Amino acid sequence: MNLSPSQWSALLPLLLPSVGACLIAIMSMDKDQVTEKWIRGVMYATALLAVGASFYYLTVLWNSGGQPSFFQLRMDRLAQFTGIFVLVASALTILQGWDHFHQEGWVKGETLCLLLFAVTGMMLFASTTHFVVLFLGLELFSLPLYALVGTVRLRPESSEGGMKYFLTGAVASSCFLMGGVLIYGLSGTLDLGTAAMLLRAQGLALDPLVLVGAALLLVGFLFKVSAVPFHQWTPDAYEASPHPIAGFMSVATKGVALIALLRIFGNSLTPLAGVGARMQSVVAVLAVATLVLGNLTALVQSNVKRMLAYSSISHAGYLLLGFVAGTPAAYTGVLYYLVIYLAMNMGAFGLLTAFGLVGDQITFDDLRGLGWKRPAMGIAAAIFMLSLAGIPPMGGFYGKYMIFRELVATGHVGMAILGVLASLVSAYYYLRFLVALYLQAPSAEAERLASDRPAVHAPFAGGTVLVCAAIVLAGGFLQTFLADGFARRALVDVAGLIR
Amino acid sequence: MSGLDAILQGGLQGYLVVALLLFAIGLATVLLRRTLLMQFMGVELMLNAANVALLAFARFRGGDAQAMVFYLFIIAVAACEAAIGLALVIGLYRHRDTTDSDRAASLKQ
Amino acid sequence: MFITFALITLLGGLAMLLQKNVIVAGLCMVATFFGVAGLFVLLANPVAAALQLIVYSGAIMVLVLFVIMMLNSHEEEKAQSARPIQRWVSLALVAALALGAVKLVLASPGVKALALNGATMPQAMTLQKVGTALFADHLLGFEVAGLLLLAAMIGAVALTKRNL
Amino acid sequence: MNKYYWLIPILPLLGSLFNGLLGKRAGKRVVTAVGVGVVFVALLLALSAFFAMKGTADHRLLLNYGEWMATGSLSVPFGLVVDSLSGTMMLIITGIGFLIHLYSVGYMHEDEGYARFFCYLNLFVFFMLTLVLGSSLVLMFVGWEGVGLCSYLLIGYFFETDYAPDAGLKAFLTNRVGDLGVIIGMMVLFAAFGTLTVSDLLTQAGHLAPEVGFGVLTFATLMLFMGATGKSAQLPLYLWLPDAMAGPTPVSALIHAATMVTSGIYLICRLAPVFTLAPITMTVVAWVGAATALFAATIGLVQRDIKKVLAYSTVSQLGFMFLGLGASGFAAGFFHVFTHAWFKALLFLGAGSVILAMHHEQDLFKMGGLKAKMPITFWTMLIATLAIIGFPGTSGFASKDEILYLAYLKSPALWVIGVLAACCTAFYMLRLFTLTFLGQARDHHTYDHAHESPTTMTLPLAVLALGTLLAVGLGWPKAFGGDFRIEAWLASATTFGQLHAAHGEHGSHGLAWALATVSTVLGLGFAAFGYLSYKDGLAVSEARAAKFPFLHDLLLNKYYVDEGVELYLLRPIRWFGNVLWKLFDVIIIDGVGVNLPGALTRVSGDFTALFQTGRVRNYALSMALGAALLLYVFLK
Amino acid sequence: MTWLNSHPLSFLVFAPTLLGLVLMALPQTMARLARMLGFMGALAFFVLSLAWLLGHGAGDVIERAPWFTLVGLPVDYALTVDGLNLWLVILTTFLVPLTMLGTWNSLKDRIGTFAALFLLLETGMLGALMAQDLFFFYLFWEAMLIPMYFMIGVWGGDERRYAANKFFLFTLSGSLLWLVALLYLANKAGGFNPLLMGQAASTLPFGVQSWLFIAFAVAFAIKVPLFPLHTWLPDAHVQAPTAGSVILAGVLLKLGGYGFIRFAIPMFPQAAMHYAKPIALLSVIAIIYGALVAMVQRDVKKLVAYSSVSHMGFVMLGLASFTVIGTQGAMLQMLNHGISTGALFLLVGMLYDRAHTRMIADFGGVAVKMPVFTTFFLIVTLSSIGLPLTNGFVGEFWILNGTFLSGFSWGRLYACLATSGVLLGAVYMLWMFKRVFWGPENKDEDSGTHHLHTDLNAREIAVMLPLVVLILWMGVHPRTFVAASETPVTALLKNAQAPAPRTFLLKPAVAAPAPEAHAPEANAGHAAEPAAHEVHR
Repeated sequence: MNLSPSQWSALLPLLLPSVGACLIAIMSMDKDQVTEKWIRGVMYATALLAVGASFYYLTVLWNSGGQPSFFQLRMDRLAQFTGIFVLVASALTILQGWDHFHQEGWVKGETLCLLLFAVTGMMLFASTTHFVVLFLGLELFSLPLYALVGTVRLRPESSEGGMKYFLTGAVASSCFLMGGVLIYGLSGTLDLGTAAMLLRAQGLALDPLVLVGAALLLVGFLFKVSAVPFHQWTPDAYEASPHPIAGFMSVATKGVALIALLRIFGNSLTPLAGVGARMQSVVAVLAVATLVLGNLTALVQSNVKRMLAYSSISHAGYLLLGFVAGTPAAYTGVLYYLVIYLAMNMGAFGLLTAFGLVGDQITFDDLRGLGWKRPAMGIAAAIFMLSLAGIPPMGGFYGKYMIFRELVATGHVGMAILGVLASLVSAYYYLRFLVALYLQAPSAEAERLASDRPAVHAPFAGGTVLVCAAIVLAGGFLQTFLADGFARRALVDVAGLIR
Repeated sequence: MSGLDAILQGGLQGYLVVALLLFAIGLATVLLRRTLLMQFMGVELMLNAANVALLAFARFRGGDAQAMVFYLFIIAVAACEAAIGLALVIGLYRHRDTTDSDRAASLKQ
Repeated sequence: MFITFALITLLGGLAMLLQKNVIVAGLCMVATFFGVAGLFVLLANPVAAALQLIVYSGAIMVLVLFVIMMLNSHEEEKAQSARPIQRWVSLALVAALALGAVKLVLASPGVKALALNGATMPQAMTLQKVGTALFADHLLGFEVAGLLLLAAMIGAVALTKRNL
Repeated sequence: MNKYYWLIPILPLLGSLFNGLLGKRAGKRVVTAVGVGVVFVALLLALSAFFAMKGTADHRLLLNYGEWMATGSLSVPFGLVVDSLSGTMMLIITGIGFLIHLYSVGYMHEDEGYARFFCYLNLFVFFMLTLVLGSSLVLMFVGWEGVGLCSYLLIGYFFETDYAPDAGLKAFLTNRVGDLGVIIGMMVLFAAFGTLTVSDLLTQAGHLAPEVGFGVLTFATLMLFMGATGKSAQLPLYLWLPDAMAGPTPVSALIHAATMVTSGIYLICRLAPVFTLAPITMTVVAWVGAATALFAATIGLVQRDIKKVLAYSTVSQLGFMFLGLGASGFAAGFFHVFTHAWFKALLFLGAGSVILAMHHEQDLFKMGGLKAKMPITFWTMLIATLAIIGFPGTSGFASKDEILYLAYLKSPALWVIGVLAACCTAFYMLRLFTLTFLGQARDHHTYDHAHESPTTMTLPLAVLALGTLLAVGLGWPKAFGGDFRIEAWLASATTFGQLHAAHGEHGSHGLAWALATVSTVLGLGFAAFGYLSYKDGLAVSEARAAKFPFLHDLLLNKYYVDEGVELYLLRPIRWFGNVLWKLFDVIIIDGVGVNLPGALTRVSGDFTALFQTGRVRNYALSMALGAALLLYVFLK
Repeated sequence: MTWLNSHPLSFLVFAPTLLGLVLMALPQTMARLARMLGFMGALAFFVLSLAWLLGHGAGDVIERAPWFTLVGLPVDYALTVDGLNLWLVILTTFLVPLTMLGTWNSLKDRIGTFAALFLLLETGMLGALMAQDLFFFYLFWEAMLIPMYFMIGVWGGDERRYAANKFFLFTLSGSLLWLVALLYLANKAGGFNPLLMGQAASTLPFGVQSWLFIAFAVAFAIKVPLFPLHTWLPDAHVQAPTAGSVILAGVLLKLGGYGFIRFAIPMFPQAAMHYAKPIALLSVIAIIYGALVAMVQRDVKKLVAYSSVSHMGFVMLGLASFTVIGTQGAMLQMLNHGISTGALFLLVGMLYDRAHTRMIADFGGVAVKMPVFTTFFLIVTLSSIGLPLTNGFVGEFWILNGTFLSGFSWGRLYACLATSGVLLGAVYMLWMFKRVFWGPENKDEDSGTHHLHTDLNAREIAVMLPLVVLILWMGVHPRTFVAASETPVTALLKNAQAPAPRTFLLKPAVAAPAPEAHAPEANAGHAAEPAAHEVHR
């Protein structure tokens, strides 16, 4: 079987990261990479190069407007959107990683190569409707992430977090698998799109086993989205993992899972009318639960990373509300929100690196007065937090705006009200971040510690933070470009993706 | 043939029931046992359950090779999960000197 | 025939679930795998049966047992606190799921139809068919599986290799 | 000439601004020149305006200076109206005002706040003129509040003392209570007539059939009268006036005797046609006036502070005026304003000169025998005293007896009360006079240093005395063969072209004679009684006080009204405020309404955090439960 | 330059932000320079606003262009200055430099950043005042919170964190719920243009309309603040630095009332009319309640804060009366409150800078030490208690009259009740004045009076003079400030079909002679309005 050049160029974006991963794996076989700085440099450069190249090919593909589909792959605009999304996230992660792992004193090539494998897996996961590839993609990005969470073995928490993530994740993917198998069994094909057609043709749309299958598939997705009650791994895993990885997980995993959910349930399975309706009613309930629980729990966190983790859970709630509305505009809103969310969260986690906060427990007290010490970072932090809280003119507001508007338009006024109340609560703990940064003077002994600790030097992390801040602001002022030019085209240009 | 003997005489239903029960047992292991390795085996059982169902369906679809291929991939995945999972268990054991998941609960709230 | 293997499978599973000693539990699981292999044979799928025995019983379980030995945590440790809620809720849930599963399987029209049509055409699964399918249709999957294994290996190394 | 009349009020304003801003630097001479000068020029202008008004056909001069606050259907022009009523009042203000300015030059000479004092005094003249000349109720209200402000500032003039500020505050707030009435009254009148311009108001009111809008007008007039009681210190709002004596004496004379306190009467005269349409209000006015007259007079009987005595007498005299108005004797009431302005100002200035001589000693019991020391003051005070006790032939006699006569026509009971009040007046005035000037000195130290006041002070005394004597010429009662000229003179203003006369001339000369004789004889009798009981020292009075300890105590403490108000009005209000703040605002609204939800959210957050046990089995279980939920929903 | 001529409003709105960002970029070492730059800039904006807006004459200044269409709904970039907001805009541009000057030395650290935030805040306020597209308006409405939050939180008093959070969340809660209503209506109207939304609203069933109105009203009422929703105000005011309090009282509160008259009432006339009574009732309660609570305060600043509650109650009452007089009164009262209370906060700040205490009990006999200061304080106090010839009187008198005339049955009663606010205002202000400034000098060592050494300096006098001039000007010639709003307000009430004023009909026994110029309106009113024919019972 041979591919046409165009197909190759479409395949390259997936190929390059994995190639880069293999290269890095080879490099990191060197024993004393800890001492040899240039090797580390080369590894990170390679990783960036791979990501960059893949990004380049994706943008070329996007601009060419081609949407090839070969093997079980569908490199349509949605897939390209996902690719760009994931690649940007990973690039930011790599840059922040350089600083963070140096602060941790744990610079390993494996980390990068696992990250790149995860990237490949995510792109696969979001660009196919064929269950085999879907499942393999899922595993290809889950397994490296399990490993990444536990990668910094110095800290006892790390392996515990990884273990929890792994066990829950394995259960979830088993359910996912079982669901897929059931649907295959009753339809006879492994491609979910075709399966849905066939099932409807055979009048098995409401066969109990089909419904069970769909439900189990949904479990797999919701676990990755970390929606209540499949969310409990999130805070532990985030706290255990290095900041950049936590940021990457919070952004990429969620995003990819949502896009896949959109592709599968919003598109492929639509022939099974009953499934779609049930999915929406379930998601409605879970979204509400997610909003309430995520926000309330985030309110009482004293550990910054856990707070961010719960906030990411609550954001999953907002994003799922978009699925409740289920209109094209709402899906556009979801994608738009994802873009801003990428910037906000990568930025927020990047801040921790930029502030040079390493160690197990990072509490709000560690942030005291940093806003004045590092003005640029402080302003960026203000932008992120206000945007997360959904205060205009930050980008986060527009995402919420679109989703809530569609909710109201589709008659879910009650949910919209609950949503705004939730974001009211969230405003409180985001403000707490700013209170710590600006409104509280550091305690005396904290000052003393800071004085004898060497000055924080995190140029890359700082850079990424500023970039993210710029993106968030851009989301606030160029909202049309992002929403219509990027998010909307990713949906609408795809043939019949939105029915 | 009616439900029950369909199961007993090894009709498709029988295999499916076995698969689902196996799945349930695996889940039960994860939920009830505290030893990480046991819970891990439970996961393996759940994967196996999926295999049983898959191949049963394949058989009743006239030996569908697609399913068989998928079965291969699942085995690969199972192996990978084994590798990662056991590595994590070992890592945890090195720090905590325990394989009891309830004792590895320092991350909470 | 079917009943035997099915019983072996399920009882093995149950035994594993209830077994206190981890090593024994592991062996029970091997038994389960054997049962499953038998079921595969009944399903006219010797290839799968073979793989089942080689990979699972041969590789994975041995790995698991190695680890068990290495960590010499044979007996389950004393529970810090009895968690009746966890236990009873889980039991109830699992029981419900199991019963529900049986009911659903019997209730599903699709399965019934399939059981009727499918039973008539016994076709043994051959390696050749698998091979063609694998390399003709599932090249991508094959590659990805390769990546997956590599990733898993690197992950495992990264997580455990001592002086890294 | 007309186009300069706006200067009449504005000049004092300018003077006040000058004294306020530059006075300190300019020095006392300039301040004097400006302060007194502007009032004098205003007086001259006022005279010319007055005669210009006399020249007009309907005795009215309407001057309009454009719009002030117009919106929607409401329009309030800056306008002055000079007619017989306001003209006379204007003359009183500028005239007596001028004299008192002159007097203050001497009286305040030592004070370092000289400039400030004249600033306030000029400002007062400005506001008073605005009140009198204002062409619309709102403009009058400007003056109304303004004079209140000035009296507040002047009472609190010695702000570094501890009593003056309280007195000032009390005065302003008590007045404010009345002002509420005025505002409400204005709102009602506006709703009723669609205008607040006096002339239109009166024109329309004048053409109303008596029974129309009875309720409305009664309400409106009652409200306005409430304002009047505040400004003119009638029951129940009289409380502030006695304390107002904390201010410098010229202030007491100008503001709290001659002019400001009479503005209540002026307001009612101004709106006479409206008030006549509300007979109920008139009765109320009469009774309140009578009651106040007697009430205040009785308190006056026993006070020791010379200015306090005069203050209470002022209150009771004002009561007489209201009695007159209430008996629809607008002219009579106003005539009493006129005469009272002279002799009461004279009394205060005399008292002031005495106080100055005694080195700010105000206690009657420490005075005595000053006749020899300060003759001018003595003689002028004598004239004033005779006038106020209504000695036959004096202006006081004329105005008071007219009032009593009308009161009798309205209801004999009123007359009786009036006469009683008059008797008390006679008594305490003689008491005051005797204790001050006659007998022998009781405090020799101060007595030895006592001396007659400088010319700037005695001259006004003389002029005022003259005025007191001549004032009678304006309205010798018809009953005694006089032509109650002022009535005809004011008719153009009070009965504003009304269809029905303010009151008919029933009754007869005989009756008038009888009443007058009775009241006069009684009055003189009490006067003599007062003289006899104090001519040689305090012994007699003290003995009497000992005989009726309770009564004496009651009067000495002014019926304990102040204490009552503090106890049963102010304290509860403050307490209520505290309750609202500490209980309602902080605890109920802010606590329960705002902070409680927040706290609840936190608590529930703590609760939800409990589910994050950290044990992976529990996580798996919650996932399994979630899956079960999904299955349930999907299969349902 | 041509761009400026065509987009004066855009310049006014966004220039402060640009300047503010520049100031923020300056290093801490150049803070003093930053402060000076900020002040100069603000002054320039004030001059420009005067020149452009007043020079422009009666006509409205309008900038409207489609901004963006976010998945379906168009949002306009629409700025307008017309009769309704002209003077509020100028008040804003006027107060900002004045406040900067007035609090020149009261802050010690990070003055540059403060000036920058101040300018950002100015953008927010001006934008909210000018925005003619509800989405646009909402943006500014929310964005305004951010600088204010930091101003309170960073430079505030001891309780500043609590106060700042309370201010932020309290306001946010209202506006978030309002956002839902906004989205609902926008979906119905297919856009955020107030006119379209109003038309769309009129087609909805009354129940929905009233819910929407309530959502709008609550959001605005919190800003005003109306009675039960006022508790954020005392904390915010007391904790905020002087400049913050001045702007908070001077402009931010106005946005609430402005929101009513600009959006809530025109968009939902029926609902507004239907809820006029509760609003008026709450206003009356606010007037009396605020006054009573202010009376017993021990902290001067808190007293002034509660007095704001009382004064803004008058504004809401005037708006609820649905008469031209009342509404105009409310418009004026907003300006009055901006000037008077702003001035009061400035004065309190000046006192605090010297004495480092605001407790009434710590003072006494201040008049001896600071005569000039006392004089200014007295004048401002008088304007705040509504003495005639000062601005306070005109507004309150109009509002009361308007309420009394209002076509609603409750008008007369409420007007009479509200009048007591005039008395209570005098009570708490003058009582405080007496205790702080009069009486014997407070001699003890740690008292506030003891720390007063200098009277106002030239800068502070320069700050106060314009305010005093305005106080008198607005009192003597209010037309200057309300003439512009007369027409729009009349039109507004006409469109809203407000009930005709209720007057007593007193029929003259014989025809009254032709009355003067203003009488006809009244009589015409009598003749025209059916409501007029019911005689007072």
